[in-house]
Amino acid sequence: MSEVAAFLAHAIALEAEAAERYDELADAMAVHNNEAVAELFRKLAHFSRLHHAEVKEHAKDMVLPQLKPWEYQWQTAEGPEAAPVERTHYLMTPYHCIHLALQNEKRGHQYYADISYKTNDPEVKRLAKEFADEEAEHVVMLEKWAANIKAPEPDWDMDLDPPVVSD
Amino acid sequence: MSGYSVSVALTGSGGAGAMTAGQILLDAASKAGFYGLMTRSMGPQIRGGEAAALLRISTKPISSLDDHYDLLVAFDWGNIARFAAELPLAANSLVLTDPEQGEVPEPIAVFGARAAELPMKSIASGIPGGRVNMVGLGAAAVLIGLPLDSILSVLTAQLGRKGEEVLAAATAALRAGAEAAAILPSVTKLGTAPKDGVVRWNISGNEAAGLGALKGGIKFVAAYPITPGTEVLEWLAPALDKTGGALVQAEDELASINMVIGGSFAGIPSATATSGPGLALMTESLGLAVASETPLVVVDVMRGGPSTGIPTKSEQSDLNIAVYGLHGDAPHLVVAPNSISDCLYATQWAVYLAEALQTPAIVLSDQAMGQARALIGKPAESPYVAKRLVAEANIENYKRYALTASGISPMAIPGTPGNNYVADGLEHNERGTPSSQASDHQSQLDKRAHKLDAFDYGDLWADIEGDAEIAVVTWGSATGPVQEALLRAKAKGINAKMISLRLILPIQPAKMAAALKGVKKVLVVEQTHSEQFHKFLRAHYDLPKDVAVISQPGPLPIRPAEIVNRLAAWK
Amino acid sequence: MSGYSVSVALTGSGGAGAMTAGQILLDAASKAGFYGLMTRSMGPQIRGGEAAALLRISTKPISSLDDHYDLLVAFDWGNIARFAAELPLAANSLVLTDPEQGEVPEPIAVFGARAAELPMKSIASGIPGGRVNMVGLGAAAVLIGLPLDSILSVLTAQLGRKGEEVLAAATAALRAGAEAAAILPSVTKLGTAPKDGVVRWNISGNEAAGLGALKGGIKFVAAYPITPGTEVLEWLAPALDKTGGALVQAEDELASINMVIGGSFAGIPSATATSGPGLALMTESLGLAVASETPLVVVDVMRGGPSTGIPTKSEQSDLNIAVYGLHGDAPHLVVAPNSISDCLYATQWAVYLAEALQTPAIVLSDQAMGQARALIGKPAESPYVAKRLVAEANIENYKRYALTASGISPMAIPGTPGNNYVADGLEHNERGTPSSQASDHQSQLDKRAHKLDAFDYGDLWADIEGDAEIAVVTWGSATGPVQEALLRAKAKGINAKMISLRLILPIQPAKMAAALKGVKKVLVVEQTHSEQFHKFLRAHYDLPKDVAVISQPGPLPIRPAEIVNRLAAWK
Amino acid sequence: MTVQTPLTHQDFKSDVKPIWCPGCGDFSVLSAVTKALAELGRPREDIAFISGIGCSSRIPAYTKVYGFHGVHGRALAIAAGVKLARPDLTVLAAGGDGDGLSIGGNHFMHACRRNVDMTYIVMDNQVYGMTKGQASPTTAPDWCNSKLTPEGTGISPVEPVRLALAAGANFIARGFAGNPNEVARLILEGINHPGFSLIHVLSPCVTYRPEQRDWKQAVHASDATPAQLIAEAMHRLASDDGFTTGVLFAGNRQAFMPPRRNLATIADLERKFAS
Amino acid sequence: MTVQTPLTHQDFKSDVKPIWCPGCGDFSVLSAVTKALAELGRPREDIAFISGIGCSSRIPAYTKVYGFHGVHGRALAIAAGVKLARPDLTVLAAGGDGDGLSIGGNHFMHACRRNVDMTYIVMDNQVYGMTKGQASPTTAPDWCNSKLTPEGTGISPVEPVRLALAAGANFIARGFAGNPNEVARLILEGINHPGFSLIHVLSPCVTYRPEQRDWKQAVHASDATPAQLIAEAMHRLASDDGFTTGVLFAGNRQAFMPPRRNLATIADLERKFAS
Ligand SMILES: Cc1ncc(C[n+]2csc(CCOP(=O)(O)OP(=O)(O)O)c2C)c(N)n1
Ligand SMILES: Cc1ncc(C[n+]2csc(CCOP(=O)(O)OP(=O)(O)O)c2C)c(N)n1
Ligand code: SF4
Ligand code: SF4
Ligand SMILES: [Mg+2]
Ligand SMILES: [Mg+2]
Repeated sequence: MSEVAAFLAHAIALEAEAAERYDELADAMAVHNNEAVAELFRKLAHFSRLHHAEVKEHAKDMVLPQLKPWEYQWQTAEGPEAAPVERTHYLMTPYHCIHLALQNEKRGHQYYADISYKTNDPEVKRLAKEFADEEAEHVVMLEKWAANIKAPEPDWDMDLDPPVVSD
Repeated sequence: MSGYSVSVALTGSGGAGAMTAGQILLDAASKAGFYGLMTRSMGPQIRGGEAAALLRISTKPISSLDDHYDLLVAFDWGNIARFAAELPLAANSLVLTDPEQGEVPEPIAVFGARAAELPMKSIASGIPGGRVNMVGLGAAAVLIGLPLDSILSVLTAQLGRKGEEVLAAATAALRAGAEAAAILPSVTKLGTAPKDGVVRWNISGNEAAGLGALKGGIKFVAAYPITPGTEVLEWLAPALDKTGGALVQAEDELASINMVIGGSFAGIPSATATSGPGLALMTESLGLAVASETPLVVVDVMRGGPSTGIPTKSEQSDLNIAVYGLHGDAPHLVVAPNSISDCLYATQWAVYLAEALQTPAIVLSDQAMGQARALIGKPAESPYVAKRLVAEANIENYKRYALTASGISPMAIPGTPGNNYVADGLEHNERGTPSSQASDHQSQLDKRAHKLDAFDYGDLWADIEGDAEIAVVTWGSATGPVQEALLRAKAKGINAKMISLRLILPIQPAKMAAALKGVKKVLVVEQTHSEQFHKFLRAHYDLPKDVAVISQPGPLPIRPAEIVNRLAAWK
Repeated sequence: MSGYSVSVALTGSGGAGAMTAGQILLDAASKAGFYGLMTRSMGPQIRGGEAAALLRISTKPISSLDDHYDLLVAFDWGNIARFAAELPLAANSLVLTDPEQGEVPEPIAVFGARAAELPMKSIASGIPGGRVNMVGLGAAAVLIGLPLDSILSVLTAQLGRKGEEVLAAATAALRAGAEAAAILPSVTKLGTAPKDGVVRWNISGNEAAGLGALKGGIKFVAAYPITPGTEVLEWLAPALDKTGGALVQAEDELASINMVIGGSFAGIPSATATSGPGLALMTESLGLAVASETPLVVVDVMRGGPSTGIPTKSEQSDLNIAVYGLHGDAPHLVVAPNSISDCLYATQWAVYLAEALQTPAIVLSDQAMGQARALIGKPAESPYVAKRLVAEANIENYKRYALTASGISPMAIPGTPGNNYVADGLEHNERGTPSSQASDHQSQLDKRAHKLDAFDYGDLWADIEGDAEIAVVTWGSATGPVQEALLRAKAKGINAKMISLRLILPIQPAKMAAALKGVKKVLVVEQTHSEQFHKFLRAHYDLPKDVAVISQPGPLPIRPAEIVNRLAAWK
Repeated sequence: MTVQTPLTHQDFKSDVKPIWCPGCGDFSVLSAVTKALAELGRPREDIAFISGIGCSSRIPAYTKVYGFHGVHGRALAIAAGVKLARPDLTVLAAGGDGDGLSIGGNHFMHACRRNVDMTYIVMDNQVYGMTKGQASPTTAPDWCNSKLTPEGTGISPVEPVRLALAAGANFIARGFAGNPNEVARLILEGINHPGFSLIHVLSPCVTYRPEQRDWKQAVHASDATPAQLIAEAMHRLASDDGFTTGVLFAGNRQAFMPPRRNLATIADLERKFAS
Repeated sequence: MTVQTPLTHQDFKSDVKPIWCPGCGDFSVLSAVTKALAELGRPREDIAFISGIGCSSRIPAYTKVYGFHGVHGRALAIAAGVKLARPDLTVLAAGGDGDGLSIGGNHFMHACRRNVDMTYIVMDNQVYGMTKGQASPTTAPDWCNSKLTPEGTGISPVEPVRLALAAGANFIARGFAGNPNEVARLILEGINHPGFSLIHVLSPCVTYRPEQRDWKQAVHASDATPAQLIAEAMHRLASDDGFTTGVLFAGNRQAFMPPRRNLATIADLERKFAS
């Protein structure tokens, strides 16, 4: 990727996808009465939105390419920081939540690090490096956070009650 | 409230284990020699939704939930507003809450019951592997006076195979809850368990219906899953497999009912189970079963309607479609169990009747009976088993639809030499050849109506209790509250007779007239919005002038107090 | 018999052309200024089966077949036993037979009518291209006093394009028959045709229902063919195509009713037509229309039941399924035309009601009206056209199922900005979001029942004629014989009131009470085996103590004489 | 013991006279069925013949075996019920293109998939005969003689054999009513092949599709041996003109039949409820 | 006149919170639908989204367009009615493998054949989620976790895309919920392709089929350009493993839509009755 605009368009989408996914997960947890994790996801969504705003700020005077969702050039199926839906569980604990976020941030870091390594465009290289560093900070922060959370009991996902049927 | 029972609700969400705790409590009550009943109410989420286990434990067999819960143990308050209406509390009820979960929310607070706090979550977290529901369960047991031993023995039986550790954790949590309960305000306590020597069964209405079908002789089931009928099938699938029968999952209800018709035509007693939307899809082919005189049984576990409605809640509003839902003049059987144990008897009887009368029988159960579990005395054996009037081999000029005195014609089963015939849903003559002649139509219509009308259904057509100038006429799961209400009314000096119809179709005018002899006033009790049962009674029976109706749609159950009040007001 | 009409039956098999002759006779009667009615009866063969054209020609508008045929012209006797019961003859009736076809067979001879011979076949064979049915037709015209000119002009109009030769042959055969008739015994003759200046329509009930649907505003029809509903569709298919609408043939009735739901949801008044078996398949989705408040119209042209039954014969036995056939509490509309011309009015009204009330309407027609052709005065215009209460654009916080005073909520039509919502068959709150709460269920059940109950149906709910202490309560195609019977009874000094219900659902208790005021005795007249209408009346209305019932299944029509006799016996 | 003389195809004809129009292809199918049954050699009482509603669906009454003339579209479901409940019977089903592919399409698809051992004869005349000539799922889009679709349906027809293959049928053959002896052979092969067998028979409706009298010229026998692999059959059918007769596919999937076991008594099951 | 800013996919999400289990693939399908609609660029009110009954069928309520949550199995019939009555609307339908292929199988087959211009998303999790995990028509025969078929169904699954091809669908694609952006593209292509489009989406049920979390490893994108001839598509699908994603077939049949004409008034028609 060699164009700054394209790079920023991706960065914006990356954060947007991450935030939306966190919102979605927060809602899902709330519906499943897992308020503690819902709140964490909301917080994570908030951070993603802050970053989203930051990146947008970078691009404010630029005309960005209007990419369709499937035109993004990630190596992954979704934006690198979007939490994989299938890695969630209604009984998941804050511990899982933070670790999930950590994985997301690590992928984010990897994404930017890759670009900064591979790109020939100096401006993109600079920005990618900057973003990668920022993601690295997030990783460190989340790692600290994770360290303070007690691991759940091994049977954290045990639900003695049967699933509900409806319709 | 009633003096011989205690009602407990356990609520919680997201894996708190309210249902499991309720289940253990019921099992323990059984172990300790009590009777009991448990229903449930749940949110729409597949997993982790809010759930309530609603129990009543008693020293006598019981047929209904009580008007109120004596004890509500709330593990948390997630979405409580959604089913607060199903959790009525009295002033002297106790709400046990976890202080971590905050204030008692408005929809519960309005009942004005007493409240007490128990830090269930923190107690549980102090125990390795400890779970909040076990803490609450321990407290509940102590509060209602259920021996802890009985719970421990259930735990041992159920958790034993999960290993020592799990069992130890549960036991510790249970004990911790029990200890903590010592300082809590008191709650109505259970009396002494009856030492009646009666073997207790712990069974749901849906399981009972499955068992009834099996005992009646059903060997082949084809079905399509639907809430709340699925559990009938879930019980039957392995049961049939083990006992030489078979259950097949069909592509839809049109297929399942026709597979059942095929199985029965082939000589094997056959059945299916469904709920309202599925029954609606079956009516065309039920007409075929009527016209072709093919016996079969459909268990309809009713849920809230119309349309997809409220799949997880109970209502009696499929009465109309069960009775009148077939096009043309299509006489058939409708049998309605009026208790969880009667789900067994009535279904078994329905199999017998369907086979004897070569006609389809609809068993109208409902979610309230089907998905509730009861502790009952082991049901007595019933003599009703499938016995079809079959044709011997090589009958000369065999007439499948011969006009006989009883209206029942010997049915040739494939494999029987010499009697091959073609069953037909077109109007036909005695041989089965299609005919549009007025005389054939008249005589076959007469025949099909007559065989049902002329049959002797004995006393089973209705359960009649008491004798008085007031009669409460009811059916199905509304019967339980009526029975309890009449007991209470009696205690207040109000006498009333109960007539609970088991045989909805065919109608029994002579028997009803006899049952209503001397009755001046009738109270009809049912769970529909449009008074379906009342209208049905008016259509087919002569009621006294003075008729009152309690007709309320689901999902709230009919409470005995409402009936008592109505009777008292009449007095 | 009646003094103002003559009844003629033309029978024959295997291409004898009885139906064609009947059709020409009816057209000619119309040309000559008479009123009339023609039904048919046919064997099961697809082609070449035995057929009877059953006509009554009259100087006044008529609503029913007569008790007997004055003239039976039998081209041959093929399989006559199959519908002899449909051909009642009186002692002074005349049976015109072809000597080549042998003796008058037993099932016809039993009536004891006069017989005369006419060698139709040999006369026909003497004329190049001559046909036996034209010979018979000529004779019949002369016998009943229908001017031959009128037949000739019909022939010219119909056969003209087939070429001179064909027309000449037909004319010659007709004249030959007419001449030969001169020496035959006389038959009741038609009076003078009324010169009332009324434009005559020649229309079948099924065509009238199609026209009613179109005039009511139906623009989209999805359907699956079934006897005897198909002709409604056959008329509508080109009619819709020409007037900017569309008819689509669906894969089955489950598809057709759901396509109709889709079309209506999308804002286009939509309908389907079917018969009993198809209606049975639609009931689940009719419940969806009720719950989702989607207007639509289903025309059910009833045939003999149960099951496949007697597809080509009439019966009123889908009353039960139409009224009660939906699972759950599912209030809806049931409208029943009571004459061929009312097939137009009632269907048009049903479209109007369904759209106004956002609910499904079932129109209960039957084979006797649907497949009969009548000569009637051109129907007056009716003011009823589809008008739905729709939501304007961009309503803030739009609630599709808002609780309103009338119970009717403005419906947002796709394409309307700002009001997107999801229609649902699950119980829901006002917005349409699924809810299993007791309060939402109660209020939406109330709403759906209330909107129907509160609506003003005006006088159209029933046709009421006369005033007396005896009332004949009836519906649908049974009304015609009742009307005729009451005229005859009056002539005998027996007064009776007729109440013919057009609006079957929702029930109209206040209006019925008013109609029954002063009535001491009620005679219920219907065409079912199990007294479906009588039971329906008992369930929902207060009838006087003294109730008698004439309830007879198809395929024989109810004859006026039977009703007169019953009334006379009561006197 | 008396020696049983083998039954002839006449012994499989009943004394009920068909209501079919003279010239209808269904007469030949009836003859093919009786011939196949005579060759099969099972007693009449061990055969169940199930149908739906339509001209073609009247066929069981004209044979002398146990039969069921059910409701429109459900023949295969009844037939499956018969076979699943009574595995000892030989089960045939028959009906029209409307009965089997329009209203009965779902059961068709699932019967192919479920692979219960039975033989289904679709008497295809590309029209609804019984109800006076409407278009069916096999009708060409430009056939304009139905009052319901006076401008033609505008919808591509389905090819039953292709659909059956995609849905998983285990034996697929096509025959032509004008060659009843070949149809008889196909039916017998279908009966003898395990699992669900489809016999698609082109059976002219002389009343509503008189042009089908010309089918005689169009049909041609398949010159290939039956495909045994789905992929191969798919490939062949992709270029089929709809008039190839013969066995088109003979798969080797096992027929579906729940086992019958006796592992417990009802009393054993009841003990689980005692607490 | 105010300038309309284009709607984003968020504008197509409603405020109703899904009841789906966290982790369910259906969340991603929802996201794909909203993204496709945003790219489509039509106003919300011009879209109708129809479903049946099942977990997946709850999807319309979570979008902000006109929707209909009908009864089990009938989504395609309602959707066809909407489009046939209102050709101006963009019509989507969605539902599960049970809704679409078991009880709804007949409408599926006939929708493919009828080729009304609409797009159908089958959210396939090879199980009945909503009713507690029974086998569906796409379930492997040896899956034993349903209480109704504790020994497995013993029945071969149908492959929806193959069936659709045999039945005549005009556009067939397969996607995987784990790649919602690709699914969005497929849906948009389906909408833009005339006639009936099937988007078969592998959408894991984490509750009853937790092993489907591993589908991520199994799916692979098709490397071929979409087949345009049925024969070619048949050939390719014959060897498909069920996990190939992308557009599998893009035919060129004309969409079905009865013409709307004004050739007569009702009064004109009435005149025919006057004699
Ligand atoms: C539920 C239902 N819908 C419609 C009908 C009317 N009907 C009877 S036979 C038939 C179609 C017959 O066509 P097909 O199956 O091709 O048989 P054919 O007469 O051509 O042999 C229809 C639509 C019915 N009997 N039942
Ligand atoms: C007529 C009818 N039969 C059965 C049901 C019960 N039912 C509801 S959803 C469902 C199956 C859902 O499976 P699927 O369509 O695969 O959706 P999923 O939940 O897996 O997304 C069934 C059988 C019903 N609602 N209506
Ligand atoms: S209408 Fe056609 S299919 Fe029916 S019997 Fe006549 S020729 Fe055969
Ligand atoms: S049960 Fe399965 S399909 Fe349903 S919401 Fe949960 S994960 Fe999704
Ligand atoms: Mg046909
Ligand atoms: Mg599924």
